Amino acid sequence: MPDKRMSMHDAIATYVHDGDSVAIEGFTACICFAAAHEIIRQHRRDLVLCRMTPDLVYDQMIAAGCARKLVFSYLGNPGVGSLHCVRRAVEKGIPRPIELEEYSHFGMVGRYLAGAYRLPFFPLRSYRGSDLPTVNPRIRSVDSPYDDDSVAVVPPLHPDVAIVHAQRADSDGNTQLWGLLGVQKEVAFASRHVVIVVEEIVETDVIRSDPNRTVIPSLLVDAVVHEPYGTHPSYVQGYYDRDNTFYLGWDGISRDEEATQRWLEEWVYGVQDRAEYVEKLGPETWERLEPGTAMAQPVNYGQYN
Amino acid sequence: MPDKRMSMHDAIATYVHDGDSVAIEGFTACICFAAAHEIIRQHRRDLVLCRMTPDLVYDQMIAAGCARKLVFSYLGNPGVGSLHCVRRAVEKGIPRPIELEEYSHFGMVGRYLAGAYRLPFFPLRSYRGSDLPTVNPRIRSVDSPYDDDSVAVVPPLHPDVAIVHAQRADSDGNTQLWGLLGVQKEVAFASRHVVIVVEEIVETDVIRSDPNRTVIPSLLVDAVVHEPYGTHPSYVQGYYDRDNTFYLGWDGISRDEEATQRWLEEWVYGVQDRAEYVEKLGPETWERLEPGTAMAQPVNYGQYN
Amino acid sequence: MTATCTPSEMMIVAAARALAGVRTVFVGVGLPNSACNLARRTVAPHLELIYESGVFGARPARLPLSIGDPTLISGATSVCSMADLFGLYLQGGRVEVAFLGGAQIDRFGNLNTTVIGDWDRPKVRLPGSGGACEIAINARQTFVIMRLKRRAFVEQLHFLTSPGHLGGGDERTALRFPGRGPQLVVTDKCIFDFDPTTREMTLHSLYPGVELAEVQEEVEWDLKTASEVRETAGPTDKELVLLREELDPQGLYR
Amino acid sequence: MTATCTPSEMMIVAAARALAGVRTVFVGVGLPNSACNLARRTVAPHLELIYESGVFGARPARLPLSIGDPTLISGATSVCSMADLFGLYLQGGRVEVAFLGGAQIDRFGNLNTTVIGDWDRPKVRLPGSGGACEIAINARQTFVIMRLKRRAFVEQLHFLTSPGHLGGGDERTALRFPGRGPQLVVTDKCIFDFDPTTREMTLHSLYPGVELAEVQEEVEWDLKTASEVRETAGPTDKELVLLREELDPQGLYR
Repeated sequence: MPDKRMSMHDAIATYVHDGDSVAIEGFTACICFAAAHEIIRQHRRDLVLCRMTPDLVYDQMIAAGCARKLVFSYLGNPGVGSLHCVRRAVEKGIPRPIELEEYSHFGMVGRYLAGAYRLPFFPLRSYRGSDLPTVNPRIRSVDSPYDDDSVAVVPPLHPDVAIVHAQRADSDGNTQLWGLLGVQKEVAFASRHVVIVVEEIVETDVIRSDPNRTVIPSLLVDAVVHEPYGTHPSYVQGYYDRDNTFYLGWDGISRDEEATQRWLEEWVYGVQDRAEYVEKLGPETWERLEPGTAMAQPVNYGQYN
Repeated sequence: MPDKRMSMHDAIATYVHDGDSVAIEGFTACICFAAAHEIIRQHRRDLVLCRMTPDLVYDQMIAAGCARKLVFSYLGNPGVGSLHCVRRAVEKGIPRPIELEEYSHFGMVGRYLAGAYRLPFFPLRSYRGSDLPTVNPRIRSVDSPYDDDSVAVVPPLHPDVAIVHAQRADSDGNTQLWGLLGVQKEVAFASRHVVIVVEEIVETDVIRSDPNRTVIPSLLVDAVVHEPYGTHPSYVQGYYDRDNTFYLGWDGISRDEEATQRWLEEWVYGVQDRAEYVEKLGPETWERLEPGTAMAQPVNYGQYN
Repeated sequence: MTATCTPSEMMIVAAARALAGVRTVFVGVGLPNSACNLARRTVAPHLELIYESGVFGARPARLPLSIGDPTLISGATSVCSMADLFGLYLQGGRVEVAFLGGAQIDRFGNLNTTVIGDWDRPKVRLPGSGGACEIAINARQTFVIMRLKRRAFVEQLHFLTSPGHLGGGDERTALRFPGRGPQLVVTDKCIFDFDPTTREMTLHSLYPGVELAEVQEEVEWDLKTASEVRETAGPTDKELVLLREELDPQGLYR
Repeated sequence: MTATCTPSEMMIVAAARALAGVRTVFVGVGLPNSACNLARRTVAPHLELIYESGVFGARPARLPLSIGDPTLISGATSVCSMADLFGLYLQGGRVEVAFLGGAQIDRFGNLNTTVIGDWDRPKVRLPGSGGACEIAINARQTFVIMRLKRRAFVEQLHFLTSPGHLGGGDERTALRFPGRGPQLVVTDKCIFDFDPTTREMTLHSLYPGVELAEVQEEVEWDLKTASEVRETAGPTDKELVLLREELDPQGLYR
């Protein structure tokens, strides 16, 4: 079995290039900040960032000047308010102007589905009566060949690279995910390259003991990065909690351009890798974010020989 | 929490009527023969039977004269050969002629998806160059609004009732399934009524301990039937094996119309319910079909309070 | 008998009552979330919460800050992909009521959550649609929760993100929208519903102590009112106790 | 050195060799299954089997009777819904090689698995497409395994279930088929490939001891042959030992 393990540094150096379209997905959960910070450290430029909810992860990358374009459906700090760095780029062109390609959530899901299913379009019941199609010509409609009904359609999205965080994978990249599934499966099947980042590397036997839990097969995977706590301030179900204090605190930091740059200096450029970031946050943070135990009830697949 | 438990007799009496379109799905696994036999015992007529692989379950219902039409994609005894009862109906009109509406596997999946997604059609890359559209006018095509590409489409399928077998559910109908998933989720969401049949009724806490394993939410479910061994000669992953001996033996029985009717007399009309069928098969059968244990490795969802 | 309460509490109570008998509600965090939890303890015992993050039947052990909070997953009935959530649950017609809000709303319940000013040269760039556009079209009905402010209840939206009744009348039916659109607008001063024919927003009831003039003051257009504008019944002691002692002990929404 | 073997064994060996270096194969039960297992032990160590039942990376502990056998699930790398299998794996372009068969095949590799006689008044009703129609269109390439019989290798199909090269030439490209179509036909007497220009089935090699005349005898149309028809190399001892002692000890496919 091929061993695809790599350091985050090497995975980013190998699979993320200036001008690439990059999708770091994960809906609230499993957002790989570790990969975003490494991309910032390696000074990638002119990226087309794809993500349903840009969240703090792209707010930081945009503040660092990595992106020329954003493909998205919701620009907010969930439960808190605005993404101030994105707003500065959109409203004032700081640090550089950014192009927006805007959808609704289901529209973004549909773009990934069309990409993953290799379809010319994906149909959905949305957008009619909305102004969104007037600012995004890629949102079109198709008539039903069965009656006088018609539906909106979106075109396939094929990111150059998807970076997908999950709980566990084997060294070949067979990946298991639980809790919120987001569009992790769809973005992986839609993308040209896939980098898997996990909290734990496990033996293939662990994966094979529960094949229904495998969301991404090794077949799609180019690199496997072992990066514990790699999603902070996001979270991984069963491993650590979302750092809501950080999300609330980012509102204050990100309102001020200089404070934002100082934060990037200290927490991104100022550390060598995720391990140093984790150590810098210190044990009290990880104690605070430690969840209790709630095990899934066992299931038997049975032995058939 | 509502308690939707019912006997198989009452579930069929309540939710399956003459002339209904009925989908008893399950790809090789989880095929609910118990429901089919009860439908035969209750002498339902003129049913439109929907199923990707009619299998022995519809071969028996068609031999019993329950159906006027078949909507399907593969008419075979898997790994064995023909479905002789279906062939007698199609080739000779015995016991009655049957109308065929024919698709490919992905076409049937697409029909359920369109139904479940409430779309006017589902697009897929199939059928071009094939004669299937010439014998099924429901298979059409749609042009892409983005380029000169075009794709085949199929219309939604909304069975009057879906009968879905699975490993376990709570009494409200929250259902968990593992092993082959087939189109069990899609057919449930596409159908007007849903009858769930399970090997085990469990406490809701068991379901809630592993929410990613829940394939069908109680929201869709009209009735929950507790019917151990309800799929024999099909199988339920981790509970019992497929009775391949029966599938091989059916080839001989079903070739002969009288032998088939004698079998129905003895094993369907001749027993009062599934419990009696299970007892009649005897302990040695169930020992023979007993699988070994292969537990899924545990996962932790974490406690967050 | 009626106890005194804050406008936020009154909003939560009013929204909760509107959920009487409802089985499935599509919900976000904040006030709507509290309203649903209150409804489950009072008028809608079988109410199940659906979150766009992919959660059905959540049993949160704490107040979630976001709709993706891990406390919504552990102990939930079902957690699915977003494709399934939007495709099978929402578009599949399984959502009875959805709560929506926005920066701007017009007289027909159309909503703007995208931008203040031009989309190309925005004065204020807002979050955008998220799931709101398809929710507004597919949910069987929607309830809007917004604080009453003149800059929010406007004559003309800067951008129409999520369709309400569009130009009014039967425009939704003409466009074959599966859902019936906005049925209720719950504010911190009053409750609006929509005229069955024109679909124009209509003042239904005023919270205790609120004057009609205050309401018109905060609405840009010439407001239609019901033949007789009633006073909204204040929260019962039971509702307030549940809210303050069980659902929102920290008083986040007081 | 070459050992004697049955036609079935020769078919399995020939099909296995054609999988050299392949990573993903879409497979059914029977001969193709044995061919894949043999290939994994010889020319394609990283070969992963994909079954239309929804299984990727199966590790069967016994010979499966059907593609939905529970022994294919326990210990597999991934088991998914049929929507995912056909949508993400097959149509998504992840299948390198797929095995197909049929009751009838024509000179361009088009297949009939639907009916003998008229579809409306069938002489023999066959199983139908199953997944074959979309497999024939989407798999990057397909290998056909069929016993050579004059009633099977026909001038004119009674029904075209699964498109091969259609009328030949570049008709597949004109229809924008993602896959390249049939590349090989493995029979119990010989192996055919397809002319790179006309896409017509062409005799590539004869099994040891088989005469050209026997082959033409079993083909309805006037058969094209390669400039020099070679003899297929018989199975090696290693191949036969693996096949007889490990993969098919009961000799089901002997």
